Amino acid sequence: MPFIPHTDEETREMLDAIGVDSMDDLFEEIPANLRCGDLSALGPGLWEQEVSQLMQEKARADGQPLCFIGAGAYDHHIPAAVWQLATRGEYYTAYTPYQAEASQGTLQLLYEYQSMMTELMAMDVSNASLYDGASALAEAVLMAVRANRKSKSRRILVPRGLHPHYRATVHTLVKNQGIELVEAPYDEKTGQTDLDALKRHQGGDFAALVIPQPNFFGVLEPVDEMTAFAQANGMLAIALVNPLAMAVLQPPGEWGEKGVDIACGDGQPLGAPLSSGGPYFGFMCCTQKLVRQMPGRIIGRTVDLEGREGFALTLQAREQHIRRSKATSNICTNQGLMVTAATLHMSLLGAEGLARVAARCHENLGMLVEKLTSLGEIEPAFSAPVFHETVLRLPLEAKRVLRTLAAHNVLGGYDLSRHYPELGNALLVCTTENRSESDMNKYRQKLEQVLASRRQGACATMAKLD
Amino acid sequence: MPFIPHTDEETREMLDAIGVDSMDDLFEEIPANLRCGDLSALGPGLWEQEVSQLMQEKARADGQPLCFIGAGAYDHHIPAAVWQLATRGEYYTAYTPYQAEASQGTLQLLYEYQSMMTELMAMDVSNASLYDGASALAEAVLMAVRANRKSKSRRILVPRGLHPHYRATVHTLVKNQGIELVEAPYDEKTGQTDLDALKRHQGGDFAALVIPQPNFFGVLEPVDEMTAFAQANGMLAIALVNPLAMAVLQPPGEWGEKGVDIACGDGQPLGAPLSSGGPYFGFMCCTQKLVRQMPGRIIGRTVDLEGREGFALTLQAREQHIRRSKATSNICTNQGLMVTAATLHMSLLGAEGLARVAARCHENLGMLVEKLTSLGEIEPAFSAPVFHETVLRLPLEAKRVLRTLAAHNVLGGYDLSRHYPELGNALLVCTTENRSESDMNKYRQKLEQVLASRRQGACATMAKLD
Amino acid sequence: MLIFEHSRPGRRARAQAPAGEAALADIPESFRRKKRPRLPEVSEMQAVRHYTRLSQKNFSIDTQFYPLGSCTMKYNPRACNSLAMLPGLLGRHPLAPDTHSQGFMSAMYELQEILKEVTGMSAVSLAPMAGAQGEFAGIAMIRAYHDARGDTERKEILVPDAAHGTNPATAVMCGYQAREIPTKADGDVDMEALKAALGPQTAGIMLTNPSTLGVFERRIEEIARLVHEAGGLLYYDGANLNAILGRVRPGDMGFDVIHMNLHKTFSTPHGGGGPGAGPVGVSQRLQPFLPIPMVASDGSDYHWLQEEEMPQSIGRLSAFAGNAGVLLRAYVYAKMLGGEGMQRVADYSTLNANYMLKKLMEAGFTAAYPERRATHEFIITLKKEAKELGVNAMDFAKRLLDHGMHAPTTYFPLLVPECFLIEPTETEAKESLDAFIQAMIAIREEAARDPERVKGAPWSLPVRRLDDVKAARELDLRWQPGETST
Amino acid sequence: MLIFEHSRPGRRARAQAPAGEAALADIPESFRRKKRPRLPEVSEMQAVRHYTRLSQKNFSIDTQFYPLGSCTMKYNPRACNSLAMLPGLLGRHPLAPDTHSQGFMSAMYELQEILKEVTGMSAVSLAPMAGAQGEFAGIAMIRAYHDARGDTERKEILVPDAAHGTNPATAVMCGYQAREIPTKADGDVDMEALKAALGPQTAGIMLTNPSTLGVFERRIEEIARLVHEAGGLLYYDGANLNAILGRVRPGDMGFDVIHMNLHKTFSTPHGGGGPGAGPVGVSQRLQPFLPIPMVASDGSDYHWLQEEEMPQSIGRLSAFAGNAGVLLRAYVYAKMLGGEGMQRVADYSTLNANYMLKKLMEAGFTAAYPERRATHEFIITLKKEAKELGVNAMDFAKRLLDHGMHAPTTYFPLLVPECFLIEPTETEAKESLDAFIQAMIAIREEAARDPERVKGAPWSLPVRRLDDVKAARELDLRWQPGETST
Ligand SMILES: Cc1ncc(COP(=O)(O)O)c(C=O)c1O
Ligand SMILES: Cc1ncc(COP(=O)(O)O)c(C=O)c1O
Repeated sequence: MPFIPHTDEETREMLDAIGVDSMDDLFEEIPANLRCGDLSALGPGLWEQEVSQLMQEKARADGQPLCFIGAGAYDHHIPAAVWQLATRGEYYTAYTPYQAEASQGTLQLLYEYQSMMTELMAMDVSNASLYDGASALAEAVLMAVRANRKSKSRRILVPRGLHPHYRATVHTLVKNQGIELVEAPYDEKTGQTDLDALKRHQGGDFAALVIPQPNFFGVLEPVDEMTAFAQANGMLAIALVNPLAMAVLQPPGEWGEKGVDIACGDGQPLGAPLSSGGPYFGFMCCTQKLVRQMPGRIIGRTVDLEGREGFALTLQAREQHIRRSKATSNICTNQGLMVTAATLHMSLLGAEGLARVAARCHENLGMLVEKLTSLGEIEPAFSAPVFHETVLRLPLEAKRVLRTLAAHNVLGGYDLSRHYPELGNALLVCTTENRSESDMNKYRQKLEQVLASRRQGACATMAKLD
Repeated sequence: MPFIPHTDEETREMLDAIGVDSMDDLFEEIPANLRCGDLSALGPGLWEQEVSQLMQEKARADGQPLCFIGAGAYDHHIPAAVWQLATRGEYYTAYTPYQAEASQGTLQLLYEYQSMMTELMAMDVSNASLYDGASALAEAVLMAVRANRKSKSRRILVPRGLHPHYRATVHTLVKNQGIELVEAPYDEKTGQTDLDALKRHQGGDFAALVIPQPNFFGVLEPVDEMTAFAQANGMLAIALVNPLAMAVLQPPGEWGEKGVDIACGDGQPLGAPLSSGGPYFGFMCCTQKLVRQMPGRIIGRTVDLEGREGFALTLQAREQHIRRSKATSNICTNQGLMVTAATLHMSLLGAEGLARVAARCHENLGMLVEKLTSLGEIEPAFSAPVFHETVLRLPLEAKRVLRTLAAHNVLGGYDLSRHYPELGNALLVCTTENRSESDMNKYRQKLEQVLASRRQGACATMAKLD
Repeated sequence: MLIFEHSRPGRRARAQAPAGEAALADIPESFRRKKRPRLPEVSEMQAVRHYTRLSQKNFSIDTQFYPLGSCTMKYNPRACNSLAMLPGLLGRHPLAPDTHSQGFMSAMYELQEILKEVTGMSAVSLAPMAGAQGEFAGIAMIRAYHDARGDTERKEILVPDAAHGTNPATAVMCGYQAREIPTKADGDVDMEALKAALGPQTAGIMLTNPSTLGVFERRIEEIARLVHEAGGLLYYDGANLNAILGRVRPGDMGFDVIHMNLHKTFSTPHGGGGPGAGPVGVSQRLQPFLPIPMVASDGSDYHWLQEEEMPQSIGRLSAFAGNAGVLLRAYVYAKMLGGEGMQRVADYSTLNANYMLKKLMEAGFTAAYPERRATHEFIITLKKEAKELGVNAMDFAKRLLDHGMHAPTTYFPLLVPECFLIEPTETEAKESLDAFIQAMIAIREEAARDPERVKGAPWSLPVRRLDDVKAARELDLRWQPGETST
Repeated sequence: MLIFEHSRPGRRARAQAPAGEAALADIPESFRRKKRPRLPEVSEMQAVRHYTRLSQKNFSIDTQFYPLGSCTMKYNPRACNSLAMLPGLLGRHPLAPDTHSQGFMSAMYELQEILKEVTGMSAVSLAPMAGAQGEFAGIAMIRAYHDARGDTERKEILVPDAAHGTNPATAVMCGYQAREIPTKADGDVDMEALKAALGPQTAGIMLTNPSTLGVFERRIEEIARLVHEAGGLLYYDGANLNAILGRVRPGDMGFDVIHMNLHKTFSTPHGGGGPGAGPVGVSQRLQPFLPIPMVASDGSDYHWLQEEEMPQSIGRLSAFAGNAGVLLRAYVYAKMLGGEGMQRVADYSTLNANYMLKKLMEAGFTAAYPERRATHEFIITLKKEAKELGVNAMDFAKRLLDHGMHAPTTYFPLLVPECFLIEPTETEAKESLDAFIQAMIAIREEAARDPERVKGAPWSLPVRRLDDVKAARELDLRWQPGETST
């Protein structure tokens, strides 16, 4: 019996101690007509070797293509130490640290994490994680609606340049509370949120403005102006940022006059592998003033009976297990292990290391763009500065190009036509420090073939490439 | 500076404290003409990401062929827990447990290992590892020469069916002490050591007889008879065994009348990955009587000042750091981490699990032999029972067959022609529990093609297959 | 000592970043950061040493018995970890095309199928990232269902008073009011109160069965009938699914929607607080509303179901497809158990709980529901001990830590005074259970003899009892540059 | 508690073996085992829990400062571990054909080249599995060299009295007598004694430079000349190579053969006792005798050198090609350091040692060689403390454990009384060194005040001082079925 240590004698002894004859008797309170007892459709259990063959086949089936997709999930190098430590049983198999004295490892680590995140974001306080970036943004929106004392509005201004999946997720999570997302358009030339269009909402009744940095196009937003605009108009400013970018870009705590009110985002670039989209983690920071409105667990430093430093969950009165229907959120289990990894990741890289990695990613993007645009017919869609990801305009449908590239094991980027049909044949491409020049040359070469075959109008060639 | 934590200020401060001006001054005692100072030929250091790309390329270059080679290294499933635990820093980065109080983890584990090995071998005592199976056998030979009170001989009887690399290693390691290995032939029909030939050495002056089980051909030796023969003729009996096989086969402590004197072998099948041949570990057990002649570290159970149970290195008077030129061996660093893995491996499988795995390996061999011999022209070379590995006779040169199979990513076995030319076109094939029926079908299919192309005498077809 | 205290300006003894500066020249100064964040500047070794030692201060399944009720702290097989972290799976981009995703998608599809079979539901979405998000998805689907029928006056979700805090909190997040239903002295829902509460305003009810009181709600069929008759739907909080795997299925009990905590029942690790996974299963009528994305199969190939294919879906719950790595671990676990193994989970977790309950009662401890059969967990109340010995449930809990065991869940559910909710799980051996029982007896004896020893516990951990009041009042939520700690 | 005590007959709660019995029917009963070995019967969780908790009882580099002289306990980069364990490398069969080995072989070839460059030798073989086996290979080559020249009367290997025990033991394993050469009070070899010892019976000399006394042998060139003139060869014990990487090369000093401890200088982990790797490098004249196998390259492809290609080789030292996985780790480490990084190793390990020595002397401790520059390690003698305070080196060592630091090497080399051989390594930060110095001062003060406290140490570890005499006298080397421990 995998994982069940009972010997037959022990089982017998225990049934006797309980005073029943059989296992079945233990379920006597379940109405007889409801009892099932057969899951044989699931087949027999596999032993480790079998399941390991199975999983290896699945892993092999997915290949290991050369990936130039970013779009919210980034293929960074993760220091070897990160997961060797994070999977230590003491981190990996502990529960939420309810018994503080028996959880000082996790608690101190989370306190250190909060300290690092507030530094990185230049914000006052941080929680200990939410699910992912998209749901963290939804929580930020809910928090803003609760916390905004200047406005009772349930409307939120959201740039169209926000990640479309984030927009969708926020919508799912806030709509039942009657909160409405109002779209702010982007400038077709720069790719930034259109400040003039924004100003048309001046004085309009909104609880908050969401400010992504960089936005979904990789484009850097005029964050100072947007923050100032929001706060001048009674809105809370909610930053949504790539944490790695914050190693080199102005952090949200310094945007505008006095910084944003809430900063959130996805922590994936800090030590989480791509892993098909998760687990990652959502982070959230806010101003001291708003701390009691923040959802999620928070760790505080305190002392023990003998005056020794120690760490514990604090401000639990915000949380569902204490406040139930009046809690700041229903979140309970969060993404603790990913935070463990992120804390290790940040410790191992430091500010200098993160900045270098960020710069290398970005430098690589410059190289890639040059290589691809030098093919002719391809050009950047926007004029504003970007960070490590950008939109290229292609002379033919992105979907077709991507399909052909994929057949050559190159994932060439993310097709924007579904969410941004107005951009035409637009492709979002990304580089990280993991893409080498020879990777880029391979991309260029394959793309060149695609373009050439199109110029010859030769469907046959295309087919051959496919 | 990778791994060196000194800041410039600290370096300065420390140089000042020492009272020197520069790093160079620290090396002033080295004669000036000897000082080098330039290793720039080694190139610049790589960062983790670069070295990780490099290693991934190398790993990819070797492919992951389907492997039917055994010949002393066996591709077993290793429980996932084994290396996740063995690479915990506390095991991975500790030294030999010289300070017992600060090493109770390693020491207790080694004591448990000794207990498990003595059980598996049915011997009195075990050491805590030697380098590998081949060098362990050499140490056993040296030990036998030291320990044999009945004979002052420096000659050792060694079956020709012993792994040729083991024979070579033993020769390297004992020849300088004037010890001679005398070959005992095998029976051409059974593949076992020829008992009659052995008997011709009756009364001859030998310090020990080596008894492999199974021997290099996978063949099971008549171990009872061989042990009895040795001991009746004043030789020590040295068993060389596959430890996994001992889960199902008679253990050396029970061979003959009173068991062998020394049992050794390679621990690789107990949790060590193939890893290009190492690190594995050599194990050695012996009778209580011989314990003070045994080389290698030994852990004993004792008590502390308060009478609590504890563990420590013991019988150190045998070792080089105490006895120097009179030590039982020069071994110092052994293969501790592999022993850690083996201890975990044995704990996770238990006697029942090891027996099932052994049986599965062996069952697979039966299946493979049937599949291959059913092609016709191929037959087992020997008649004696084997364990999970056997010799097949092919209708053409093994080398050619293997080369063609390898081109199809099948490693079809080990070519015996170099070491056993007398066997003709003989191939040593092995299966473990990791080889599935579909793996075997692939082998059969490729082999069938090779045979077919030969029958057609068609070099062209061969070439195409290559 | 904090990691920051190992930091020295300019220390960079690590190989985790490229040498030399790269160019950011095309990013104008105005966008650039002026001041470096004060992250730790430590060597690789210092980081490794710090976090290795820190880890040793934790209790965990891999080191201690951890009978935390409602949390299902059972063994997390190591194979699940290594197989979910195979390079091919770890490196897959969430937006990789289907051509490069069939391996991963097949695992997800099979997991959906396994969970359908196990729960008796018609369809499953793996999207929710934890139990609470599963609850959200479930209640949002109930709302979408009513809305789709134009039945928009239903404003209330019924929740038993014993329910987990996430239940009422979820109801509110979905725009509902949470209305509490009392529990009877025998642990079952008060049917009269339920009937009184049901009405045209009832959107649905959230139930855990077995409940968080550690008993099976016996009149579940009648409840289902009543709620359905009132036009409401039934939500099953699957936190306790471990208790009934292969014994009874929520779908068969009449539930319309269910979430599962894979980090409980399917043994994915808790990671010191997460990540988890909270897939949702539904009956036929809720199927159109399931959260996206989901994996579909045409028999040979797998593809994603998105907005286009599921226009009535409540939508996305995350940027991608949920906690994929957790789902893979659960999949591996399910494959290792097989059908028989699943049932054994329920059997032996129930056996362990009932054995402990019986032995504790024999030792004189008070069961909260002495007449009831325990499920995979059970409650004792330390009311008597608190009164007679002046040593309360928290004191017992802290003293258990000194015995090398994690404490059970304390003071939850709220309706039981001095409550210990004890869940041993099926992976614990009889000796662990016996050791716990012995420890409880020893603590009670000690409390009679030397109550201060118990009230001062823990004594053997890195810290003694922590000052929570100070923590909440004098908020210290981050290290401040410049400080050095004790 | 031993793992055996968690065992119960019939317990098999693990997924690590196939279900059901497989057939062994074709193996006759007479070959079969009759009685199962009594290995532990535990659940996967019990094994994981037992060995996780056990590990926590160890000191290690990843948890403590570990200044064990002569052992070079420096940080073992985690990347070396994960990259050596890439599935492709881990799964390679040692007898795989060259077509399926070019990746692995290229790494081995490059490592040979790196080690040549670093040591200044003409050729390197990676075959030896640890330092002592490297020594064996080296002395065996010296013997093969003499033999090949028909120079068969050389029976002696000279070994300084400060040498590591493996040196004389190795000489004997190679059929030589080991003859001791005394050391002068300044730590250098006594040249007069050396001259007196040299003669036609001299096969060679084994030297460590810097020696195990923590000083550099200044007259190494003269020694080399004298030995060579006597017809002997010079063996370099490379255990201390860390001290001179990129500063001076054994080849340039005049050595004929050298072994390297990759588990020291190249930072592969010590693993609680091994595995290590002890490659050997040789000058031109010993090249034909190198142990096999070695990797050769024709510029594009790599192939093995075996008996056929190296007929004069001393032969094989292992069944395959040595501790390949350790060699891979060393290769990764070398690649991460590069040429500059190598030199920094020598510089900073020497800086750390000299700083500690200076500070300890300032604090009143006695250096064994106060006039000498320390290398990467140094010796203090606690003779004075032993005499005045009645607290010896062992007591200091044990008390250091209570300060959370591993003790230095004690009572080695044998010629220094109450000896502490201290090697901080380059990966330790100044704060570690300062903390050690403070601890030494504190222990000395404590010894004056309360010597029993020091002599009773350690106090904070799982056990107090262990009875070694009992261990050796009442041998208890294995668990016996049936027993239960304390
Ligand atoms: C009964 C019950 N319901 C819901 C939850 C919430 O699940 P999660 O923590 O995964 O969000 C929990 C877990 O803590 C629980 O015990
Ligand atoms: C000076 C010296 N020589 C030789 C050795 C032997 O090396 P190994 O332990 O690798 O066999 C050691 C290591 O302990 C040593 O310190």
